[in-house]
Amino acid sequence: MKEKVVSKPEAIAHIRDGMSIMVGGFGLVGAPLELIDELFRQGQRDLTVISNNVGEPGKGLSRLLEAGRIRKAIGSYFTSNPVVGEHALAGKLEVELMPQGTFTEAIRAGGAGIGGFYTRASAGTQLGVGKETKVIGGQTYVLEYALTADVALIRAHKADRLGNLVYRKTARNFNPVMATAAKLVIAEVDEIVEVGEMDPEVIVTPHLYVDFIVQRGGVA
Amino acid sequence: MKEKVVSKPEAIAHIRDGMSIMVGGFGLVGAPLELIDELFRQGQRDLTVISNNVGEPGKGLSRLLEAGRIRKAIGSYFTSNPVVGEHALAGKLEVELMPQGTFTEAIRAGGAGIGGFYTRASAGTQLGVGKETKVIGGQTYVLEYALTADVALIRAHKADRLGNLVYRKTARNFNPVMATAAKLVIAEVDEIVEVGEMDPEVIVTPHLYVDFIVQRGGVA
Amino acid sequence: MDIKHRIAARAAQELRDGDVVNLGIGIPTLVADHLPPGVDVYLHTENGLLGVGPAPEEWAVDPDLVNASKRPVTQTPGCSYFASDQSFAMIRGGHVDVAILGALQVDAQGRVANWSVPGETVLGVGGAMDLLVGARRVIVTMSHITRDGQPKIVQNCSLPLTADRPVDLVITDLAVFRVMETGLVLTELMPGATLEQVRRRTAAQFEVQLA
Amino acid sequence: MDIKHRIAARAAQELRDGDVVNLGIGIPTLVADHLPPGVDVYLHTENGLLGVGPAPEEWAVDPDLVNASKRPVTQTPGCSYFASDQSFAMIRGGHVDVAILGALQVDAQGRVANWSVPGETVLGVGGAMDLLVGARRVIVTMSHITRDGQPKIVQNCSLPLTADRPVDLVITDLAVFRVMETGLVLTELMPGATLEQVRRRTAAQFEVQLA
Repeated sequence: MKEKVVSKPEAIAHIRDGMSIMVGGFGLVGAPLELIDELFRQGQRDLTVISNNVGEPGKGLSRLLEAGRIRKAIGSYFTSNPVVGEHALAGKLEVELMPQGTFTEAIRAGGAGIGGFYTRASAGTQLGVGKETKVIGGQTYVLEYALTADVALIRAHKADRLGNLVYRKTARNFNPVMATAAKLVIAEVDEIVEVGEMDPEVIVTPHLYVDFIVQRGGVA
Repeated sequence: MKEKVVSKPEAIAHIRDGMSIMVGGFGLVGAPLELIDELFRQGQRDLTVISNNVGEPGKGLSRLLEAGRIRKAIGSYFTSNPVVGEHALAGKLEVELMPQGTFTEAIRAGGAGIGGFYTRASAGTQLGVGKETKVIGGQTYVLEYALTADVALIRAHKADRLGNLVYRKTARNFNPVMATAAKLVIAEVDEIVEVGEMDPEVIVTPHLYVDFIVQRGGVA
Repeated sequence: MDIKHRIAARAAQELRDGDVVNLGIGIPTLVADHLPPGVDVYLHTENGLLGVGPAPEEWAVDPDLVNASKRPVTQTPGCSYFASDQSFAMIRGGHVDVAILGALQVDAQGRVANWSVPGETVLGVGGAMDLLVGARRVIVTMSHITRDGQPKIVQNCSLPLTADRPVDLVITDLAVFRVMETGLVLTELMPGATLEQVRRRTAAQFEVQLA
Repeated sequence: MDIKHRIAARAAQELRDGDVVNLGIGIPTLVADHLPPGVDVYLHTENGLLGVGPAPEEWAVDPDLVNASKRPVTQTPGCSYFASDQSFAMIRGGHVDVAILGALQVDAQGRVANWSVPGETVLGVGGAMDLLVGARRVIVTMSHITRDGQPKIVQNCSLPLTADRPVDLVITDLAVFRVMETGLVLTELMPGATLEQVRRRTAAQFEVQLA
């Protein structure tokens, strides 16, 4: 059996300058805050961040943004972090805004080998401008393409040593889908159990999606 | 609270001649065999059946096929039931064959408000002939449209009275996705429990997808 | 009852027993307090919960349990948790019966602008576009005019539209409009409001069909 | 060891510790019996299980637990169950490391025909097309010739192709071919087979690069 449980520094050292990174969490809820802190400590820059929000001022991913280390942000709701708007207006940050359903569906497509899909969301609006459309069943749909990343940083509740994951309440959010769509997936978890201790009917993320497991509160 | 637990005859009486019906199950495993029996008993005809297989000779959906009550079958693998091939060759049955991944993804699209999607499966093959294609990232993808139905007959292990469902082992298969893609969803279950008895973290089909619940072995 | 609660109470009358309802930020969150007796609804929040309960006491706050406004909530019996992709599959796929949301502007066709104010540093759309195209029925609750006295119901929105699909019902502190093929139809005046008032504070054409 | 097991054993040598592997019907199902020591693989079956174990004793058969051939199987520790849409998301999305499957024909470019025989009443494609486009690595195991002595490795398939993507490796009772940019490359002879034999029973052009 491959050893997937590693230290935070080991896991995050796989991230290099210029990479694209998916980061789970709805605001700070369900965000892999310890992995983000380690990424802040290690100093990688020129990152493309795919995340629904980009933290909150002074917290989570916003620390990387404030330090000028994020080149581009792809997400759906940066309203809760005015730093994003300020950096975007100042030309220091490229921003790609998507409807939240399109955002999460594009990530699912990336993980599921779907090249693109048609959604009604954004048809006839500013966010749909310049996008290919198609009339299906009398309604206008917008073509959206799959979204993938080099690395996904996700937060789960429990892992077994193979990498099977379960989540807790609304901290689940974007984490399971992001686990499917990146070349390398690192999960920050509250608890690690032995193989066979998790009920196979309730595993949300099967182990084939997970490369590394990091125990929260572990040695930095 | 709306009463969703009904008798088999009541549930199946919602099906009318000419309707399209999704039916869960991988072969007979996870197929709602009691609902199918009741449908056989009630006599509806001219049906379009969306099902991975169409039962096995003399069993499950094949009984309806053999009685000439299925007009069209949409699925991926009729190999295990030669009756399908015979009826198709004799011009008594219209058949639409899809790669299994495309079949299940088209149903997901139908349930998820996705009008269509691009998949690599069937590109450059007989099953892709006449379908719109698109080159994405240097590879040819085939456009497939969403699949929906008037009614879905599914099989689950347990339901609560609201209609939340969990499944058992590989009897899960197409059931959860079909539960999302029909106007009316009827679930045949082994056991019905009270609201609040199911762990909210492990529910596979949330109750908003389920219209009626039928207890297996109940009065016909 | 203050005016926000009166708007919310009117919206609550639109709900039917068993409805799955998604409530937006602001007035919509108050709707849950005004359900008619015998009407059980199931609150859906797009961050991944069907069966949202009221805000907890401070001692009972669970940091992993929030609604789409990131406020602490509770869970109700029969609830379920799911991931964002599944949550938006429900929304886009027409499995949410009613979405109740706020708006910055509504046009004469009943289309809504509620996600962007050009020039402001606020950048976000969230689930607004998905809810507007996907919910079976959409109800807007809002104040009839802006804080500085400008009409919010306008012939054409000056702000960017959220969807090309019109909503079904608009409820303000002054009036209720149903959205028909022909556009806005004033069907009710809120208690104390006059037709004259509504005409003065509305910058869009509308029909009048008061009961 | 009979010839089917010898083919399966050769295929098993291609697997690496930790691989997620999908096994087709026939010879591929035998691969699990021949894993080299120290190599743990996880068997994926497209009907919704990662972590397929061997067939059970008759008394232990669970009717709800089958593989893609609808045969009873068991579950292994660390396994998980999921629905068909999720299973094919894994397959198409490149999360299955190796698919091992049978073929009716393989062409000179390494493309496979394995789903349809025109004129027969057998109608089915199942997961074959998805596995061929989605698995990171595809290995074909098959007899070198048909039962009536016809070559199965042919310049152009007379049967309908399963995918436009070539496979990576073809293992028969006579030989192992790697599929390169240029087409088939014979890299190994199976014990007892000769190059002459392989040439005589193969109807496609191939390079020879025996070690």
